[in-house]
Amino acid sequence: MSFRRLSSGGLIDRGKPVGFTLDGKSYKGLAGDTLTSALLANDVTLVGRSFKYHRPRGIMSAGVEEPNALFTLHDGGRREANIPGTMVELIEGLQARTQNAWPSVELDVMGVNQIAAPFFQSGFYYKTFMGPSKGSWMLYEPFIRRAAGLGEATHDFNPDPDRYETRFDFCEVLVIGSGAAGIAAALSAAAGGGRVVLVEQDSRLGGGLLSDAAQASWLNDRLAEIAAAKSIQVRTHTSAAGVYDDNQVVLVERRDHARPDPTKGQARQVLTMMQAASIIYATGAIERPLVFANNDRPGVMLASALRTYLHRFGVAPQSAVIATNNDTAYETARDLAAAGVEVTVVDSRDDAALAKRNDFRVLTGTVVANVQGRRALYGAVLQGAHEENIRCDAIGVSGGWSPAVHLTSHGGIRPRYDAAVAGFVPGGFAPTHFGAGAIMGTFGLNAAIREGAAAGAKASGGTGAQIPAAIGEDRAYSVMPVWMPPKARGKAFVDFQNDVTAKDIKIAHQEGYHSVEHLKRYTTLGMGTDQGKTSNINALAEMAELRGLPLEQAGTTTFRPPYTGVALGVIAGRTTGKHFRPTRRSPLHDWHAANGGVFIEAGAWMRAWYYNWAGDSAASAYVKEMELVRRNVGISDVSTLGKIDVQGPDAAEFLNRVYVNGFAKLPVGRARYGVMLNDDGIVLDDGTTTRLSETQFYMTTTTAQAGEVMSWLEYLLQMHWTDLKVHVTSLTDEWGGIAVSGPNARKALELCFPGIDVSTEAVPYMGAKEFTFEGAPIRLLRLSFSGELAYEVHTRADFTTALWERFIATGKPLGLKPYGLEALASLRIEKGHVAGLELDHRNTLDDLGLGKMAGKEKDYVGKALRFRPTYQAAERWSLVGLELLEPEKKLRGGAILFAKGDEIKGHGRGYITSVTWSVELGKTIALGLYDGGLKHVGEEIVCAFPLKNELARAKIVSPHFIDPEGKRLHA
Amino acid sequence: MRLPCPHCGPRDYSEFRYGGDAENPRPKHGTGDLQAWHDYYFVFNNPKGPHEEYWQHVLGCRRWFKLKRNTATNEVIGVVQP
Amino acid sequence: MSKYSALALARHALNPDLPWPRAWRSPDPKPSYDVVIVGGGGHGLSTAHHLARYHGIKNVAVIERGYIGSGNVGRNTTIIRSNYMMGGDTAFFEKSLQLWEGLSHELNFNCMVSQRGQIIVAISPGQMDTFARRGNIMRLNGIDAELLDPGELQRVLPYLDYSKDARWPIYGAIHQPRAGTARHDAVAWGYARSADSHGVDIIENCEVTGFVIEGGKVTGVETSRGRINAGKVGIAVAGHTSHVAKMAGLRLPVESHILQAFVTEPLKPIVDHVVSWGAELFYLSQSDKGGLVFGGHIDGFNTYTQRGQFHKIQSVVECAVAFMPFIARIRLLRHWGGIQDMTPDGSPFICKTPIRNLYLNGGWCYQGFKATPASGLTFAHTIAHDEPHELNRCFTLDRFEKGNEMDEHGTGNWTYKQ
Amino acid sequence: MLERRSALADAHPFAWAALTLGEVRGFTLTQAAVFDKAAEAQVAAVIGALPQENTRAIESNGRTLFRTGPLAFWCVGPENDDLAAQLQGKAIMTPLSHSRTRISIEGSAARAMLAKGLPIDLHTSVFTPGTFAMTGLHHTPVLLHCVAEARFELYAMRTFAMDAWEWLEDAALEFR
Repeated sequence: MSFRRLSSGGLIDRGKPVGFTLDGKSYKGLAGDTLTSALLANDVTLVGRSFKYHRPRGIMSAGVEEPNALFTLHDGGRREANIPGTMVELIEGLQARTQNAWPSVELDVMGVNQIAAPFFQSGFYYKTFMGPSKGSWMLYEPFIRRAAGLGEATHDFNPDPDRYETRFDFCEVLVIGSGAAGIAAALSAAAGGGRVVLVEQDSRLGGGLLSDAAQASWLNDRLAEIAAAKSIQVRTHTSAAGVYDDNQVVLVERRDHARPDPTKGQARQVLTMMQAASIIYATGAIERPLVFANNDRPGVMLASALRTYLHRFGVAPQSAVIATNNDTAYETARDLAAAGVEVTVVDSRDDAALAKRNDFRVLTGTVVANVQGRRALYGAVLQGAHEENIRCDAIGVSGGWSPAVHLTSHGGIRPRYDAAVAGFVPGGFAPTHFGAGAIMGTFGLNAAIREGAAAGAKASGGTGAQIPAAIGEDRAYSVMPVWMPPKARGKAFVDFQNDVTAKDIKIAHQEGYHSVEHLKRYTTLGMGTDQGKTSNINALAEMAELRGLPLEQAGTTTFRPPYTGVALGVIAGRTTGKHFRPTRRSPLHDWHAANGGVFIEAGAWMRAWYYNWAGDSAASAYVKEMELVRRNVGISDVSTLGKIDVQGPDAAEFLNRVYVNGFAKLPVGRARYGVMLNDDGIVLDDGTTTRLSETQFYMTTTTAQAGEVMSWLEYLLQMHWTDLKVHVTSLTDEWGGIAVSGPNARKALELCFPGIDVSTEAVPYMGAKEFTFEGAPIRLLRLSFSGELAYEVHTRADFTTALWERFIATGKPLGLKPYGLEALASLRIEKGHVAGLELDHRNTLDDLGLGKMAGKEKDYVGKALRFRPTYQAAERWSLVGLELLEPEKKLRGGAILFAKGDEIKGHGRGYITSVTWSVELGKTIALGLYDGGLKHVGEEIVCAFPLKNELARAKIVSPHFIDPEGKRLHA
Repeated sequence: MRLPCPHCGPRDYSEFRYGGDAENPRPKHGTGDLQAWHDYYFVFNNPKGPHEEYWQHVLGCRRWFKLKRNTATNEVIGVVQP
Repeated sequence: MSKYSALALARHALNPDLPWPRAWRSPDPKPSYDVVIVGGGGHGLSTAHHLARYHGIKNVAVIERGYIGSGNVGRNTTIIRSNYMMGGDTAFFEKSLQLWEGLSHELNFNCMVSQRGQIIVAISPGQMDTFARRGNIMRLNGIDAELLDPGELQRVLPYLDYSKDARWPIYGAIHQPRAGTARHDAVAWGYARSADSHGVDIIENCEVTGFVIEGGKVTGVETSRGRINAGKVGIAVAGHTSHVAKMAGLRLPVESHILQAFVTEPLKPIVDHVVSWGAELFYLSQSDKGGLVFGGHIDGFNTYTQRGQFHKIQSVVECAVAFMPFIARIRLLRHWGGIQDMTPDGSPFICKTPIRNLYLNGGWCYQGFKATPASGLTFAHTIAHDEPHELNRCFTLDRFEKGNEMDEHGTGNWTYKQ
Repeated sequence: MLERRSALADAHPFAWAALTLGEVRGFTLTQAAVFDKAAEAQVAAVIGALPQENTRAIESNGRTLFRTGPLAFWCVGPENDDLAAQLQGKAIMTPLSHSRTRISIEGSAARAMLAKGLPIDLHTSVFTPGTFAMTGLHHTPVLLHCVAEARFELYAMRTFAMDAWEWLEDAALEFR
């Protein structure tokens, strides 16, 4: 029996027992316990095995810095690994498991590693596992991987059933940390009247004060004031994970203790992106362990942790040795002694005065050199002025304090070494950042309160408030660091979680891995889940001594966000699953869904891929739908096309500049196909633009490039051509579009729009007509993507469904039906219209056979760079049509093209972009790019698809497979 | 990062799209030879320090603006008035 | 160079007082070298190794502002692959992968080259076609590649979201079995140790402050530790290329952008491949130490700060959770940024410059790490012979004037979109 | 008359104690843009005072007016508002009534729910009645207008309206 629950004291409720299990064994804790305090209360001190050597490990701390006491919690989709028990609030039925040990932490077979330990010195894996042959690492890696890693994330890959939220928030003053300094800062800042947010990673406010019973009344009075202050918002269970540019602070709140119900929309964790006008860091300090032989034995704990377990949880050992090099540990000793613990203080400082004014034994000029006991310690071996062994249940160590500067360095300001503190303090602050308390190396309570109040005043730009002094006088703080371990047998650990010893650091030094980053990367120091909160300084200091440099010259380490681990789930929040990215729907979406339309994702859009009237798969349906258009008439949803309103006195001049072909003289009521280049001379987009009046144009773009083109036009007008009086507005959402295509397209229009003259005289090819039909404005454009007689009928979005249904109803006698994206894309291949994979930011006008469109005289965007030498080379890969010559075979997109007789290797002479079955020609056809392009019309080539070991012969033809002279368009 | 939209005021970075280097003067439309356009479009100062660049408040008012920002610190210096 | 081996380890294990030799010396700069390499990153050190070992040029200094490997060689997500389809790229990156395969032996330093395979998942039929084109080119150039249909993919990667709730469905994937990962720091240290053993001076904490140029010819560099004369000078400082080249009066088709990287807590093995997603740029693998290492797209605006925007962090993590939902409860341990050269077409430079005897290696965009061995080989050749190796002929500075861009992914000529 | 169909025709409005989600139909949204202040004055002459602040809407002759750009306005009037005709020739008029879906969000939880998606300061002391912001929700542009202390109108792009609605519904769950 070493640790036990005291009959009184602590902030736990002895009336409320809480049941939990560890490795299946049942225990009882109390409401207010953490997992580790409950385990100590049950005298469970061996809770894990170490990473590399599988040494027995216990509980070292009472906070976020815990390197050893890591557990796996829950199961199934809720399973999570590597959770520090010090941060787990005990809830009824909690299932915890120890890690990295088999079959159990008591007898872990991998413990044999300890025998081979000398082999596993730092960097050993860089020096071996290379033989016998080249690929040998692949033989060793599986074993290394299985040995490495800490906990197990999941067995079954079940998704996490819990819910996570993200939110934005704003405040004037953000105070991080709620110890004496943070509390004073918040109260003082609140006097400024602005919004003050006080965040605390622990389950309750108070920080270090919670481990100091003497300050209980001061704390309670302040908490009452905070509760009363309207402008202060308190967030417990909330850690500041990172500080980003312009004071965006990411806060993560844990709500597990409240047992949130995802089906009720309750989140397990909430991530707040806090935009703070100013930030006060009151993050305190973390006690450092001392480095000596076997300093990792269960029972060796931070002195401050013993004090926390005593005051917060009423848990203490029977007897303890407190090993220190500074003053704060005496408070722990005093409190433990008062609680009836048999205490001996071992102080490395040789100052007899220290011994006097205490009512417990103090041995000065003495250090703990080694530890007795393996799975649980039973004694300390002393060296120095007093060479003796002392029996004890616990060794509380205090190597001084490391200010928690992590967040302050996220902004790129490096910490500065302060010899008086024997630790790193913030290297400086941005104008809106402030620090108070232990983080500044201010360890006196009243000094911290004064510092906090001052920071609160500055941060809020107000006068601040007077904060009452804490109980008692500040004691002076002095520390005399000893970095090197005393000579003794046994491993002296620096980084407990990654099993990095003082010897490993010595080896890194011998081999020249001197810089802090080399040291960390070579030894893996500080790379564990605790991010080296307890180990960094001790390691840096040892390296500095080995190099014979003062610590400040040996460099510091950069702290990267997050301060503590953050579940990926809460960073993503609800932006996952079907909400991962927004879904864009055509005005006809609901009709397609209700009438046999099958959707396919096209960028953000959901588009009707095919309709089940034609078949039950795209492959079977699209041919029927193509036949419908080639032989009769079909309608298709083209609402996704980009549409842009271009208006103003200079609209024509503007379009004349952005399109390679002329638009200045386009007559009112006529449409024109246009192509745009980027400045670099590469094709940006194509589409048709209709002149509605002298000063108004209706532009359409491809679905894919709509957003890019809109921004591009705005950019040119707002940043460069400011002299042009033109205004552009996106109409993509305002207008729906219906393509009516096929020999019977005009009949379909006549049936749908009785009394409207749609004759070829009234609406010639590339003609446009505006009219109102039953209250709906209509823009009728005679354009064809399919190569048939075809129209695009545009109307306002809300009317589109009714108009579409009208076409379906009135077109019934003709046999009019809808056709989807697959057929649309295939029809255009037959016609040789470029799209999708042909417009891939690599092709020039000439590559696509559009060179002749460009105005010789006129200027247009991209003209200069279009004429770069290679872009004008005679032999370029340019657009061709292909006909499959071996019907039993397949053509596939992505096939590589070779000339007949070429050796089938290398990069070929081109590739296939798009393939379809041609209902017109009754064969498989394709579009592709081929070296020299149409110069090779009539030649037989080879299409290679080695991924499927396929070779197919094809013939190069014009890409205009059907109606090359365009009779049907003008019909 | 917060960027100063000239119309809407300071807004979160997520509302903006980057428009690239604004230090190279764009040749006037219809002027400039291949070399001039090459140097404008393909070659950059890319300074470690104050840098002029284009941004658009694309989820907001859709204003484009020229911003001066320190690339060594991400500190916004201000909107460059045309 | 004392040989590393299991035996050597045993010797040191049995005799704890036997000290290990330094991995590389820490010499003071000599007044003059035949070749000075500016930049002690993977590429600079690899170049020095190749110069000293294969070109007999041993009077070489590698000058590093901080500590070697402090740049992107120690900040990347450690992926190696050779799935390139542009003429000038395919052979170069395949050569690089072949050098990776022998690297641990070449350097007698275990770089933990793990050929666990890379699988890229397609979210549309069109994407499958572009993957097929790439895979076909690979196969036609003797590089391994295979297509996986959704069924095969689900057997290999059971943990992806194949459900109806997925925003984008899965149409299949392309797999390069020989692709994988390597231990990034080991690459810098291994090349340094080897170069050092062949007589190269590796000079850390020495910043280049200017170039000595006489009559259009470089003759040395000014540094924080004084002038160092040099017959030839090679720049290999990707991330800060413009910044350094400016000292030689050069303006380049390069902008500096931040690419962020992420690692989770260490876990027992769960992800056995390098897995990438076609929905948005996203790639993830599990390190031998157990952490899930992943990354995405650049933040997308010029910066030299190594701090990323949280908005970008979110969008990358959203990819992770949407793509492999089981990951939600795993905790992010660290994220960091590297400053990367971005070029208009996404391809690098290994070439001569307008200044005689000054050579440039940079513009690596996303592919610096995987290119490290071949980059050193071809840059060393270019410096030694004053003309490019056949593998880096296309990586020239004048390709934009000529219209010879190498836009591997068809993103278009925008540095910040590449 | 052809029947109008809203993008939210299949959505399910709800009214809970803390939160009400619905759609406002039957309005006319017209964009008016000019090239200089003189032309702006002409517009004012027709429709009355124009808002001078970029972040506050004003009510004028039965219309709500937003200054959406240095020289551009959104005018939200009753159904069949013929503003476009009235201003023909005086300004560049672009009818946008079908472009935006108008979602009403009301209740004590409205601000907390919106804060989950909008990167703007929605505190009652900052986003007061009359205030509006053009910002982003779930990667898409929206205009949020604070109509009253606890009532907001969100103008979402029509083609993203259902997506925004589903996002809001999900965000609202915890306030049921």
